[in-house]
Amino acid sequence: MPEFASPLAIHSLEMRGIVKRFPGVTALKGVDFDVRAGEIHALLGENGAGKSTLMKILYGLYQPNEGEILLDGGAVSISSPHDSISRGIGMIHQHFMLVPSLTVAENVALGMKSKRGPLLDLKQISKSLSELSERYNLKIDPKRPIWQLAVGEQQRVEIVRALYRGAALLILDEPTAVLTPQESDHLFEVLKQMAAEGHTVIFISHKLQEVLAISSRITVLRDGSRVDTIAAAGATKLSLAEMMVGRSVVLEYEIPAHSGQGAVRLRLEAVSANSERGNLGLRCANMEVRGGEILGVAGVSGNGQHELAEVIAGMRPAAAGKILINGAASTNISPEMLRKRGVAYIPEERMIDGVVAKFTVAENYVLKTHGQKAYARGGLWLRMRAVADACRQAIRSYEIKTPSTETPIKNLSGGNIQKLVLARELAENPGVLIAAQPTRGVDIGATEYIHRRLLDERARGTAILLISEDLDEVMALSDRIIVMYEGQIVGEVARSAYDVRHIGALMAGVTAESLENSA
Amino acid sequence: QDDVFRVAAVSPSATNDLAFSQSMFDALTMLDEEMGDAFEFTFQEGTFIVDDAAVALRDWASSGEYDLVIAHGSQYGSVVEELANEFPEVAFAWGTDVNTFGLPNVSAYTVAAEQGGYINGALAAILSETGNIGVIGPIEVGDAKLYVDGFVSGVGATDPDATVNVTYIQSFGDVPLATEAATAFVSNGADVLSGTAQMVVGPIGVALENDLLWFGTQSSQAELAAESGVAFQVYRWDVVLRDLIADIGEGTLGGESYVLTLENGGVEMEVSEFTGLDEETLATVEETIAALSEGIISGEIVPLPELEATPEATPAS
Amino acid sequence: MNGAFQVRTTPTSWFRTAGNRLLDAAPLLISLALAFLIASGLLLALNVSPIDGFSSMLQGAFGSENTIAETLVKATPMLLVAIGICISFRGGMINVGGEGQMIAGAVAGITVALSLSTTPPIVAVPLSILAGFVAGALYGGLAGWLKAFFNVNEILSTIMLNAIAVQMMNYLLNGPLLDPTEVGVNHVPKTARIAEQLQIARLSIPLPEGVAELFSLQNAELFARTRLHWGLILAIVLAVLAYLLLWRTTIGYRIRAVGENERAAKYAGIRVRWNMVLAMMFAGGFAGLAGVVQVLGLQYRLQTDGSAMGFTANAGFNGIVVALFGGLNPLGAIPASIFFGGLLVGAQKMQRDLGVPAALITSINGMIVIFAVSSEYFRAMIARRRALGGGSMPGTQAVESRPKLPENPPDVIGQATL
Amino acid sequence: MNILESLGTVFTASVAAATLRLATPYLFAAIGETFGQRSGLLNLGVDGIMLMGAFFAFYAVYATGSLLLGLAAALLIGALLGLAMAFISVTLKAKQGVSGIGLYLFGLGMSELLFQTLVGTPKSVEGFPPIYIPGLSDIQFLGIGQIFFSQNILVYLAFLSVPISAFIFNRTNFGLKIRAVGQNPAAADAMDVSVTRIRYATQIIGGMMAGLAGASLSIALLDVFQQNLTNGMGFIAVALVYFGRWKPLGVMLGALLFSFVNALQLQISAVGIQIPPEFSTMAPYVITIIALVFAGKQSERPTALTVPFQRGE
Ligand SMILES: Nc1ncnc2c1ncn2[C@@H]1O[C@H](COP(=O)(O)OP(=O)(O)OP(=O)(O)O)[C@@H](O)[C@H]1O
Ligand SMILES: Nc1ncnc2c1ncn2[C@@H]1O[C@H](COP(=O)(O)OP(=O)(O)OP(=O)(O)O)[C@@H](O)[C@H]1O
Ligand SMILES: [Mg+2]
Ligand SMILES: [Mg+2]
Repeated sequence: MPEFASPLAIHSLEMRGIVKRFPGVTALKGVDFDVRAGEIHALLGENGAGKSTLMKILYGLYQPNEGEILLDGGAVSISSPHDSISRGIGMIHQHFMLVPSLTVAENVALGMKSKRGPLLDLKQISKSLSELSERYNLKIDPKRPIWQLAVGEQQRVEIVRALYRGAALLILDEPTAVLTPQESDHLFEVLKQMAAEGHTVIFISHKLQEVLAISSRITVLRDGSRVDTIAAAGATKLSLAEMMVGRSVVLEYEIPAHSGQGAVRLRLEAVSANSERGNLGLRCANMEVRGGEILGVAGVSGNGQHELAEVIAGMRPAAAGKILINGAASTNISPEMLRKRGVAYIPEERMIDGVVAKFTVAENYVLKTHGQKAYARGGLWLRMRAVADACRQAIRSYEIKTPSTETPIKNLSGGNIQKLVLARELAENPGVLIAAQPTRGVDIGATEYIHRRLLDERARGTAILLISEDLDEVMALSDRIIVMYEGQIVGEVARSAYDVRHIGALMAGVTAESLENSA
Repeated sequence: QDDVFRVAAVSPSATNDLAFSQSMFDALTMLDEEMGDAFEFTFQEGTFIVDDAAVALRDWASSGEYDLVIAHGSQYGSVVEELANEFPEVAFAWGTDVNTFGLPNVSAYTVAAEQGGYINGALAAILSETGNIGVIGPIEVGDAKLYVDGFVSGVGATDPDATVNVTYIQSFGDVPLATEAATAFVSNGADVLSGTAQMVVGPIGVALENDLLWFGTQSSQAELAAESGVAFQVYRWDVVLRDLIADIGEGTLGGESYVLTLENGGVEMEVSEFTGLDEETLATVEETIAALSEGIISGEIVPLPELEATPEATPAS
Repeated sequence: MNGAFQVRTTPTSWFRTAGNRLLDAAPLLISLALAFLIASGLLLALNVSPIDGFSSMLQGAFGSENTIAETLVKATPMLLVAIGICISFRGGMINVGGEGQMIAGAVAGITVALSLSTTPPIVAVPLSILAGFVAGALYGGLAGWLKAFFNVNEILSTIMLNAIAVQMMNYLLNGPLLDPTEVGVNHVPKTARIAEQLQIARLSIPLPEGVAELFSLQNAELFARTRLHWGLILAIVLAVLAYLLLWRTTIGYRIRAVGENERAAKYAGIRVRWNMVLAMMFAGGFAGLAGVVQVLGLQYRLQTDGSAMGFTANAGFNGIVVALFGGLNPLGAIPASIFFGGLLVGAQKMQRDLGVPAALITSINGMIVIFAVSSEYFRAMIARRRALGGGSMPGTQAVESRPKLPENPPDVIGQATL
Repeated sequence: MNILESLGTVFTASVAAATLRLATPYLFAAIGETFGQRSGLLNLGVDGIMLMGAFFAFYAVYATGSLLLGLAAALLIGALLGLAMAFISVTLKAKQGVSGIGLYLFGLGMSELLFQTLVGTPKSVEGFPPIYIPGLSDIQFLGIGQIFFSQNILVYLAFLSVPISAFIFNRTNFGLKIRAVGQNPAAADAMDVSVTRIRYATQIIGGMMAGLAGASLSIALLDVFQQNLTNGMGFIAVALVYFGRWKPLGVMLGALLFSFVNALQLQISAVGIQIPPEFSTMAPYVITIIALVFAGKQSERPTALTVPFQRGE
């Protein structure tokens, strides 16, 4: 008899004619949606299509303006997470619902009855957590505080917590956006196992091949309405993409081989840097990026890519080593100096490092350049019209969806926020571009667009460091790939030698040598 | 203009502070009871904010309804000066200070607090067994300073070996701090306490708790101090007010500066009716008060010689 | 709140917003009415007629030329402080140190004014005022510096610095700055009175022919023979300038960016720590101005009763309330300061006329503040209803939780904390 | 006298005892405020609640002579005002700084108004007596007896509240919810924790503690009530929460430091050492700041402090 709650069975769940209005937008325009016990049901759609909203309604975070929810045939009202949780519905949110300062066990204990009355019962919880992570082979350490965990680990915590709470129906909003192939594959194993045990899984994603890989049925939303629900069998990436976007889209890129001749724009010599956790997050990194070249950085999240990006961008002091931009020593100089030397940076956490959430689109567009003559008379008096015009220009050429230049940027979808950041960073024709997770959680349309822009930059002769946990992306775009593991660069692969298994192995910590030997 | 004498007064603290503001409020109430329909007064209390007092005073002055406008607090001086110039037909009185700004419609009043201070100090020196006495003051200004200095010199004159320590807690209202100041004295062997300003309600409690002796000033604190209380210097502003009412009645709006003294009865030594002292000690207390008052009035005793040095007010008529 | 990039409004939309403005005002008025209702209960309990009470309150606030002047006089220092508060809060610095900064400004200002008594006013007055601003800025900057470089919470440091400033003032007024004529043992701790010509001039507005008669004013100049002084004009002008500073200049842009999101600001090449200090220096500077203006325009000398209140009239704290009611927008602070000025002055009048205890007034003011600030909720509800075209729940704004919030969440400032 | 002697006369057991007494009201109030802030609520009205608590405790004792009724009265009014504050900042989502100042003004005025109408002039009451624990209280060594075993019950309660609150924060479900709600209300909400209920609870606890703080003045330490009895202690208490970085122990250290310097400066003038009083009065404030400059920098700030919670809608 396991300590944790055993799943309450859900045989069928149906949402009928769901309508949800927000100020300005109608997010859902009468959506029908249904899932059956034991199926993995994928929910597809572009940014702002309404996926998260539909699921938040199912989980009781939002209230629908119209429509009803039927559980096992009977109409139910789900007015708060309390109702959904007690009915066996669990949700893993796009932005994790974890308290950073608390430990894993504490996060799981949060909001649950304790066997010891008012007192916390972390021992018992830790015990059952280990049991669960055994059973689904999801490694977690109950005693670690969340802020110390990499995104992938945090997601495991979310899943285990849902299971611990006896979720029969599990909703995952863009779970793989932050995972590596290995992690994703592993997640799919877990999901399949759960489905096999009779759980129901709803699964939101922008990545078509994985949707095809694991789901039994697929529902596609397009701006607030359901396009269709189809069986995964027989569907293709292209057909799905066109259903989502409503037009045909390009999924493969033609990349002219790199001459390897361009001047070295970015050079790292034995650079080390500390991580939030205090230890050396980046260890003795050496690399060169030439103009007109894209250097891809592959690796499981939390293996030093974050530190690598930040130390180059001047957001994190280098503990040791040298950074050279166009040959000029640029170690530990201010972000502003770096900007002047032509370094641009697309940060991983767009809402934290990339933009000021409450500022308008226009204000964010000039975040780095507001002091320049073009935008400020005498570096002091802002030229409103100039700023607005420049921003409107960018909105047009980068196809950013926004009501106006005056909208607070937080009201844009991440994809559009990301496009604005891109526009801002490329505005100054940088010589070096660090792109960290440029398409995380961004839909196909936007992803395609961002990729094309990166390639244009490459063609322009920019040296690009592309850091991504999406291996397909790295392989699609980069001329070379370096792989990071535990803060070190453990291998470099030339485009000619790309091979998922090989790179995946390096990412998992298998050393290049041992690979040679095994080969 | 009817024959009712109307007074308006503004004061910083509350009228129930057992101290500065209450002394004026009590005086006005007393006159009100005496004169009945012939007298009325409005009182704005709790006006620590000088600007608020300015508004009140201007309001009264401009209304022309009041025969006398009183600014009871030395911080109101500048305001009075300005208004008196602007409303020459209105009679102003302010204190505690001696400065009439040379204006014919301003009376200044103050109190020779050092006199009662001296007597209290002498009594303290006599009654103290440990020869260790503590005094709690607010900030080193005005009648508070006079009282404390007088008290100290009274102790010195009576028992040169007695030690008297003074703590100015830099606040008129901080009861908790004043209380700990008193406790600090006690733990260092003081067996007699005194103090001035409204925060002394705390120290009085300390005196009670450790059955020490308490000497007060400004208003009578006999009831609160109960058996600890010995003697209190009480300000009798009604003495000044009577003069003012008379003068104003005769058409003199001011120009004089009044000082409450033992002589003119403006300073009154009250022996606590609740005191725990035994009969003959009480007798000595009364005798000492009588004798010292005598001496001070006659000028044999000068509580604060340094005061003489400084130009002071002409004694009240 | 991004005053900058205003979208141009068509006449029709202007009318709509005008209508909405009215709707927005309703909750405030209703809640104020509620506050007064409760206050009426208290008055009745002290058997005072509420009607008399509030009519004399209104009288005392806006009833006559003079009371209006007094209301504006009361508003002036609160407005100056509030301007600074707007800037510091926008910069993410919760400045509770207005009282101390006012004192710093006053002390510096009067020192200069006294030492320049012979120099021509055109030089001396601006110099004294500048001294006040600088001193306040330094004192405020101190708290900013402690926060930026030693991570000393500014709420804590400013509360402590208030107490320290008071003691400094007491010390100076008892010694170095003591009025030379205050020789007695029982001296009153005050500076000498500043020279006539260095006092900020009283403000009166010449009226066109006949107007005075029309409104039966005793003299042809409005506000003549009142205490209204040019400090008010100074404050209003500065409010406009501060608005421009915040939303039209790179300085304000940077301060706001740092306040909203330190990391993004840092990445954008903005010097975060310096801008923290700068925000506090502005806050302190304007509070310092409030201090020096009180001295040069009203009291003509600095005097202490041992506490701050006697001199600052609590403007250092009330300024915070004013700023928040003004929506942390210097322009909004102008009406807000006048409202509170009227409230405070009128309440005093009520105490005088009806002889109610000062304490009652204090507690009524407290309730009015609470009710007024609570009404925001209903305003937001109406605004949201409008946006949704009817229906749905009340609430301020959507908070779909984003990736973990930056350390000092924007909302702390945006939803105007303290 | 020379330095060493004066040191001897200055650092006495009675100073230590005074420190504990002075710290008591700050402790009650600051620990209470810590509950609120940990859950994301700033209450600047502490001083107002303290004053009301002080008056109600005083009046209950004055009228009935029962100390327990006094405590009950303080707790009750504290709870009520806490509830009011919760309604204003949680349900009505009012700007917490302003509503706090409003509450302060209300308490300041109302306590004095009631005092004037019900009591009149300051009267003293028979407050909690010091508890002498036979044996312990007589320990002469370092004045241990005087310092630790001769205080009144509320002093002990105040210091007891430190470990208790620490235990609640770290070892109980309630404490876990408080921390979660203060750090990431959305997450807590998604995990079926009622942000509203928790914040109401902490605010009411804070109110009751503030009420106790007032009572500790009016019926234990001073045994008297007067207009504005607390003289702004409540604001210092709020500052001490930041000093203690939201940890009960830290808050206690802050309260002790502040009170110690205060006791010291009183003792200094009590033994007749001449220092300009302005400077000695200034000392506690200066030293508190300096101490924080040298204190460690990391702190677990409740990220949602003063941010009203609003579910997705
Ligand atoms: N909290 C909110 N407040 C206002 N509007 C919202 C809110 N949440 C969603 N919307 C609106 O509803 C639409 C659907 O949003 P939703 O988050 O469901 O999109 P999505 O399909 O999850 O997009 P993404 O792929 O970016 O996650 C959005 O375009 C947005 O305009
Ligand atoms: N607080 C908000 N106010 C208004 N709209 C919001 C808010 N939060 C989210 N939205 C809307 O929700 C939609 C999707 O929100 P969501 O958080 O899913 O974006 P996202 O997933 O980061 O976008 P993307 O999928 O492109 O990365 C956005 O289009 C945005 O307009
Ligand atoms: Mg989404
Ligand atoms: Mg998304």
